[in-house]
Amino acid sequence: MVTSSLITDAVDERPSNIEATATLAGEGRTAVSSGLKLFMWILAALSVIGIVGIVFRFINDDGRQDWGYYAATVGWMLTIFGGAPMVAIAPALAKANWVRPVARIASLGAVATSVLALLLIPLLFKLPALTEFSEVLGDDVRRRSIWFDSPDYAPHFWNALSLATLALVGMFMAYVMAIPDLAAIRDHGSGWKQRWAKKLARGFHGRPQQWEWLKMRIGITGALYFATLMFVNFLFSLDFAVSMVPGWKDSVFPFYHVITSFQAGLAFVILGAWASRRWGGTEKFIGQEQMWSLGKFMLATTLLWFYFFYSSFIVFWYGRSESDTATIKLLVSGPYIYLFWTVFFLVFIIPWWVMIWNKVRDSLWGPPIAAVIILFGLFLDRIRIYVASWSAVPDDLELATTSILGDMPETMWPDIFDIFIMVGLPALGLLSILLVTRLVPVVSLWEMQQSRLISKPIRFLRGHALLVGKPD
Amino acid sequence: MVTAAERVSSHKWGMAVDVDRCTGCQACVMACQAENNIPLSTEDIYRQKRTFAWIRIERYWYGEFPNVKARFIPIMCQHCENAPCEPVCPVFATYHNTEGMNVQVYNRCVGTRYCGNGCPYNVRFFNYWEPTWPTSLRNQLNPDVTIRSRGIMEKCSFCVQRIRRVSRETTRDGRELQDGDIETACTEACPTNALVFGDYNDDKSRVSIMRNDDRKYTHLDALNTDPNVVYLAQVDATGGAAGGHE
Amino acid sequence: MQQRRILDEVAINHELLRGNLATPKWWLPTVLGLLVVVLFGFTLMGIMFNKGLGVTGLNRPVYWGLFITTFVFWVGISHAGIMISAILRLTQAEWRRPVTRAAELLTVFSLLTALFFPLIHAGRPWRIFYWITPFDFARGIFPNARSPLVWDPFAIGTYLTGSTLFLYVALLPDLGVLRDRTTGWKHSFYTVASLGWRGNPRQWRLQTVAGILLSALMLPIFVSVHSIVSWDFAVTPSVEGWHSTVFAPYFVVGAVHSGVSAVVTMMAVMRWLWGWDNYIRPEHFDALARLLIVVACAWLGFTFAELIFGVYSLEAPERALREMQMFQWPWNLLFIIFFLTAFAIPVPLWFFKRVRNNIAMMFWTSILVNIGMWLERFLIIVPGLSRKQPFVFTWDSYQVSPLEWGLLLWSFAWVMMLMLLFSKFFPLIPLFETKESQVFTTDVKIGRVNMPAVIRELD
Amino acid sequence: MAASNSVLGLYDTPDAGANAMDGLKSAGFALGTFDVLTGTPYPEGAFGEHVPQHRLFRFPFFGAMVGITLAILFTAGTQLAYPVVTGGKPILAVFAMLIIAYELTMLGAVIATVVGIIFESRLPNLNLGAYDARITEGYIGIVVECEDDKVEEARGVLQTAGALEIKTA
Repeated sequence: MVTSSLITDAVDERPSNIEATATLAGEGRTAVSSGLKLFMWILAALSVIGIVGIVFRFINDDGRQDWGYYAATVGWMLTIFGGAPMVAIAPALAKANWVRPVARIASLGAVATSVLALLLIPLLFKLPALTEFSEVLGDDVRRRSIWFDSPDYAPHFWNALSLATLALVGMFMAYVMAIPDLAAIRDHGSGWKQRWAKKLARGFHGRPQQWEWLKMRIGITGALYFATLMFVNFLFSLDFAVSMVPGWKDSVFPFYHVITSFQAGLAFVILGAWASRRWGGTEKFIGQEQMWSLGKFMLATTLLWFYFFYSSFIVFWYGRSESDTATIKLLVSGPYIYLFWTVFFLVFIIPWWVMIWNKVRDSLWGPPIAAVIILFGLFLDRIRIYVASWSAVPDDLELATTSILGDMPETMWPDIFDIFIMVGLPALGLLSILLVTRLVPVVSLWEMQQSRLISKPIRFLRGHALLVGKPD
Repeated sequence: MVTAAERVSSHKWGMAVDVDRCTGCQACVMACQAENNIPLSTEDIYRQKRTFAWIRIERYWYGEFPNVKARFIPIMCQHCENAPCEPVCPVFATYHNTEGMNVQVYNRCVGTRYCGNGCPYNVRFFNYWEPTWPTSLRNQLNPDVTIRSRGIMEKCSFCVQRIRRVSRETTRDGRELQDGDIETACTEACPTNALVFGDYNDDKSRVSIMRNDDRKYTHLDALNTDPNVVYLAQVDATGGAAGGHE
Repeated sequence: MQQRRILDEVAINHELLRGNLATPKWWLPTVLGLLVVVLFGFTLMGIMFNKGLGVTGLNRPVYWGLFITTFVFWVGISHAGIMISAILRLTQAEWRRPVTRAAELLTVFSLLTALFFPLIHAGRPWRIFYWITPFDFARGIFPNARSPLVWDPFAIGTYLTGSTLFLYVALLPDLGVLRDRTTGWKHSFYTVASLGWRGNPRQWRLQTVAGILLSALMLPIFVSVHSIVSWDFAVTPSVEGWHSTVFAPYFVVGAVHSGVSAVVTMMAVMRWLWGWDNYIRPEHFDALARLLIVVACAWLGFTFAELIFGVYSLEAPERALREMQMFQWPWNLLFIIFFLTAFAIPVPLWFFKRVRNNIAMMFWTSILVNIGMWLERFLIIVPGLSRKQPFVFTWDSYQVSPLEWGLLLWSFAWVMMLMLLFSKFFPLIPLFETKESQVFTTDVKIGRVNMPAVIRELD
Repeated sequence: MAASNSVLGLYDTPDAGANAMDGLKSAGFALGTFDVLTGTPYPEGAFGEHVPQHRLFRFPFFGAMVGITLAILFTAGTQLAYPVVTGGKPILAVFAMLIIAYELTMLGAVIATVVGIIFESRLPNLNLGAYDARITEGYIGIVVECEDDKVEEARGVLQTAGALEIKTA
C-alpha cells in the first residue's frame, strides 16, 4: 500500500530558520550575561593558581611519587575532553538526528585537549627511564614496558606526538564543523566577531561542492580522531600507569581507560547542554530528547565501566598469583580502599540506579545530576589509578625486574600544591572552551537548519508522528 | 578467609625432597606404580602421550660440554594449600582436606579435566581408557586402593591408604603417632632418602626440620600455590644451589 | 540507503510463507542428506561413550582440544542473534527487519549445538547432571558455585531460555497469519501456538514494547555469556596463554565478528534457497558489511592487546608459548591462515562498495571469517596447554583425531538440519516486521529529490 | 464488561477503517467496547483508537527480585551447607557468587517480562470472537463488543462507513 496517501502535514512549533539564525549567529547572542563573565574571571584566577601549583611542584619535588596527583589530573582531563568529541562523531555516523544540537558542545572538547597537550610536558620529564634498573643490574635490563627494545626516549616521544596529534585532529574537526556557522556570523553578526568570522569562514557560501567538501572532511577527521583517541589512551594508560607498577599486567586496562573516556565525554556534553540551556539561551534547540538519548548512552557506558573493571578484577582475584594479588592490593583493597569504594558508588552504583528509570532519563534535571556524580567519581578513579602507580616506586630493583612489587606503598595524600593543580588545570581547560564559545555558537546553526529540513511533524491518519528523512 | 590449614587438625602431611640426594634411579616411580594400582604405561600409551606416573623423575641437563651434568627432580602432586586445580572442579571432586592434603574423590569426578588444565605441575592424570592388567599382574594389585575406572582424574594421594591404616593401628594400640611411622611407597623405596614424608604440625619431624633448611625452595612459587612438598636445592661446585628447572 | 519496494500484504504473505504452505522440492532430500550426517555424528558419540575418550587425540597436558574449541566457536556464533536483533532494534535501524528472526534462530540453534560439546567431552557423560543441574542428587553435595564450569550452565541456560522466549514472542503475529492460511491439524496447531492473536492496538503496542524491553534485557546477558565462557580460560593462572584480563571483551567482540558473519552467510543461503530477492537485498548485505568493518577493527584492537601483553611479561615460558603459537610449524601456518581469513582478506574487501553489494562475495568472505575465528579459538586453547609453565619435561603437542573432525562436521549438519526443520513450520523472515516497514517508510520530497524517510512515533 | 456479541466490520483501506472508528465514537459507543484489528502495526493513534495502557515495566523488576533471591539461596546456601575448602578460596566466594546471581537475576527478569507481555496482551484467548482471515491480508477489521440490543445499531454504523462485509459472533 502507498503510505504517503495517509500522511498529512501538521503544525510545526520548531523555531524557524530566521529565528534560529538571529539567536545563534545574529545580534541575539552577542549580549553575554554578566554571570558568565564573572564565572570566566573566576576560572582565569583558578588557572593562575594552577600554574603556580605546577611551579611550586617543580620547586619542592622529591621523587616521582610527588607527581601522582598531577598525573591524575592530566589523566582526568584527557578522559573528559578527549572523549567528548566522540559524542559528536559516533551518533552522526549512525545518522542520528538527536545529536545535532549538542554536536558543537561535544566537538569543543578538543579545544581543552590542545591545552592538555602542553600540560603533558612536565609529566614527560618525570616519566622514569626505561633503563632505570640498568645502573643496578647492567645495561641490558630494562623496565617492563611496551617499548621492549626501543630507544630510551620512545615513550616520551610517542606520547607527546600522539597527544599533539589528537589535539590537532580534534581542533581541525571542530573548526570544519564550525565553518558554516562562522559564515552565518560573517553575514549576520557585527563587530570583532564578524571580522574574525570573515577571516575564519574562508569564503564559505554554501555551494554544493563546499558542502560536499565539508561532509567529507568531517567524515575523515571523525574516523581519524577515533583512531588517535584509541592510540592515545592506549599509550597514556600504559606508560603513565600500568608499566610503572612492577607486576601489573592488565591487558584490558587501556580499553577500561577508553570506556571511561566515553563515559566522561557523555557526562561533559550533558552538563554542557544543561549549562547552555541555563546561560546560553538555547532552550529552543536543546531539549529533553537530547538529554534522554545522551542519558541512555551514559547508562550504557556506566554498565560497561563495571564490566571492564570486573573482567580484570575477577581474573586477578581468581588467579591470585603473587603479582595478581599485589596489583589488587595496590589498586583496590590496599592503600586506596576507601577511595575505591567511593569511586564504585559514584561511577557505577548511584548513576546506574538513577539512570535506569526512564522518567529520570527523560527529564532535564536527571542526566545532569548523574553526569556531575560520574565526573567527580571518575576524578577519584583517576587518583586511585595514577597516584597509586606513581607512588609504586620499586624499593627492591632485583624483585621489580622479576615483576614483583616489593613493599606496598602507603597512601599518598595531596599537599597544598596538588590541590592547586587539581583545581587549576581543569579550570584552565574549561576556560579555553568558554573563550571559544564567545565566537562560535554553542549550538550548530547549520545542523539545526538541516534537521529542520529533513524531519517534520506529520499526521498519520488520525495520529501524530514525526517524519524523518534518511540522507545518504 | 578459611584455608584448610587454619582449620583445626592434628596433622598437616607433607613431603620434603632433597634434590641433591636424588640419583634418578626411578625406584620411587616403580614403588608408586605397584602400591597405587597405577595403569600400565605401555608403549602405545606412551605414543598416545597419556602415560601415568603419580611421581616422575624429571631430568634436566645443565653445564657446558664436556662437563655436562644431569639434575633429577622428582615431581609428584605438590598438595598445594592454594591449589589451582581445586576451585575449578564443578563437582567438588577434588578439594583440600583438613590434613593439608589435596584429595581426589573418584566417585564425584565426571571428567571435565579442568583440574588437569589448572595444575601447573602437570601431575594430574586422566583415564582415557579403561585400565587393564595382564592376568600375570592380577594378583599384584593392591586391595587397599581403588582401581580407577575410565573417564576420571587421578593423582598422587600421599598414599592416603597407608596414612589411614597406620593411624588406625596407633589408635588401636593407644600409642602416639611417631615421625616415620608412616612411610609412603616412594619414600620407603628411595635408596638415598631423598624423599621424606612426615607431619609439619610436629616440629621435630624430619620434614619440619628440612623445611627450615636454607636450601629449601618450592616450585613455581610465583603462582602463590603454597605447596606442601618442599625441595632442597642441589649443591654442586659447578652450578651452585640452583632452582628446580631451567 | 535502501530504495523501497512497494509490496502489498497478500504478496508478502504469499512469498514469505512459501516454505511453510508448500514444500519446496529440494527440501526433503536436503533434510534427509543432513540427517545422514547427523546420525553418523551420533554414532561417533556412541563410539566415544562406549570406548572412552581415548578415541580422541587428547593427551596430557593437552586435556582440552577441538571439542572445547568448537564449543567456544558455536557460542560465538550464537552471539549474532541478539547482536543483530537487540542492538539494531534499540538503534531503530530500519534495515534490521528481514534479518532479525533468522539471527535469533541462529542464536538458539547454535547454542543447542554448543551445549553438546562440553557434555560429550566429559569423561563420564552419564554423570553430567551432577555438574550442570544445581541440585543435590542424593550424593551429598551440590555443584561447586566457585567453578567457572558451573557459571557456564547458568550463563548458557539463561541465554538459551531468554532467546527462545524472545524468538517466540516475536513469532506470535506471524503464527496468527499462518493460522489464517492453514486448515486441518496445522490450523489447530497454529491456533494454539498463536495464543489467539488478533492484532488489536494493545497487542501491537506490546509487540513493540516487548521488542525494545527484551532487547534491553538480552543485551547484558549476551555480553555476560561469552565473558563467562572466556573466564573458563582466563581465571586459570597456570596457563600463561589464558591468564589475560582482556579475554572477556576480546571474546565477546570476536563472537560478534563471527556471529554477524554467520548471519551474512545464512542470509545469502536463504535468499538463494527461497528466492526472497525482494526482502533480502544487497543493501542489507551492505549495511551488515559496514557493521562488520567496525566490529572487525575493534576485534583487531583486542587481539593486538592480547598478543602484546603476552610478550609484555618478558617471562621465558610465556615467550616460548607465543613463539610456538606464531612461529613454530605447524602453528605458524595456522596462525597465518587465521589472520588472513579473520581479518586481512575480508576486511579490506569490505571497504569496496562493489564487494559489499555483491552477495556471492559477501557469502565467501563471511565464510572466511568463520574459518579464521575457529582457528583463533584453537590457537588460544591448544598452544596454551601444550606449553604450560617452565616444566619443559611435560611440554607436548596435540593431534586432532578423525573422530573429532567428524563431530565438528556433525555440528554443522546438525545446525543446518534444525534450521531447515524450523523453516518448514515457521516463517524465517518476520512477516509483520516487513509489513511494518511498508507502513513506516515513505519518501519526502525535498526540492527535486525524493529522500527515503521513516515515520517515528512520538512518545 | 460481559459483552455477549461481537460485531466485525471489514474495510479495505485504513481511511475507511478510521472513518468507521469515528462513526462508532460519534454514535456513542463507549471507549474500549470497539477496537481495530490490523495485520500490521500502525503508528499509534492512527485510527483515533484510545492508546491502551500497560504495566509491563513492573514485571522485570519482580522477576529480577525472585531470580536474585534464588541465586543467593543456591550459592550462599550450598557453600555454607557443604563448607568444602578448595584452593584456599573463601567458603563464601562473593565474586564467584556474583556471576551466578547476575545470571539468575537476568533469567528471572526475562521470564517475568515474557509472562508480562502475554498477560498484558490479554493472551492466551483462543476464542477470537468475530474475526476474518483477510485481516492478516491487509484489510482493516473494526470489531464492536456490545449487548444484543445494540447489535443492529453497530451494524448500521459499520455499514455506513462502507464495510465490505459484516460478521457477527
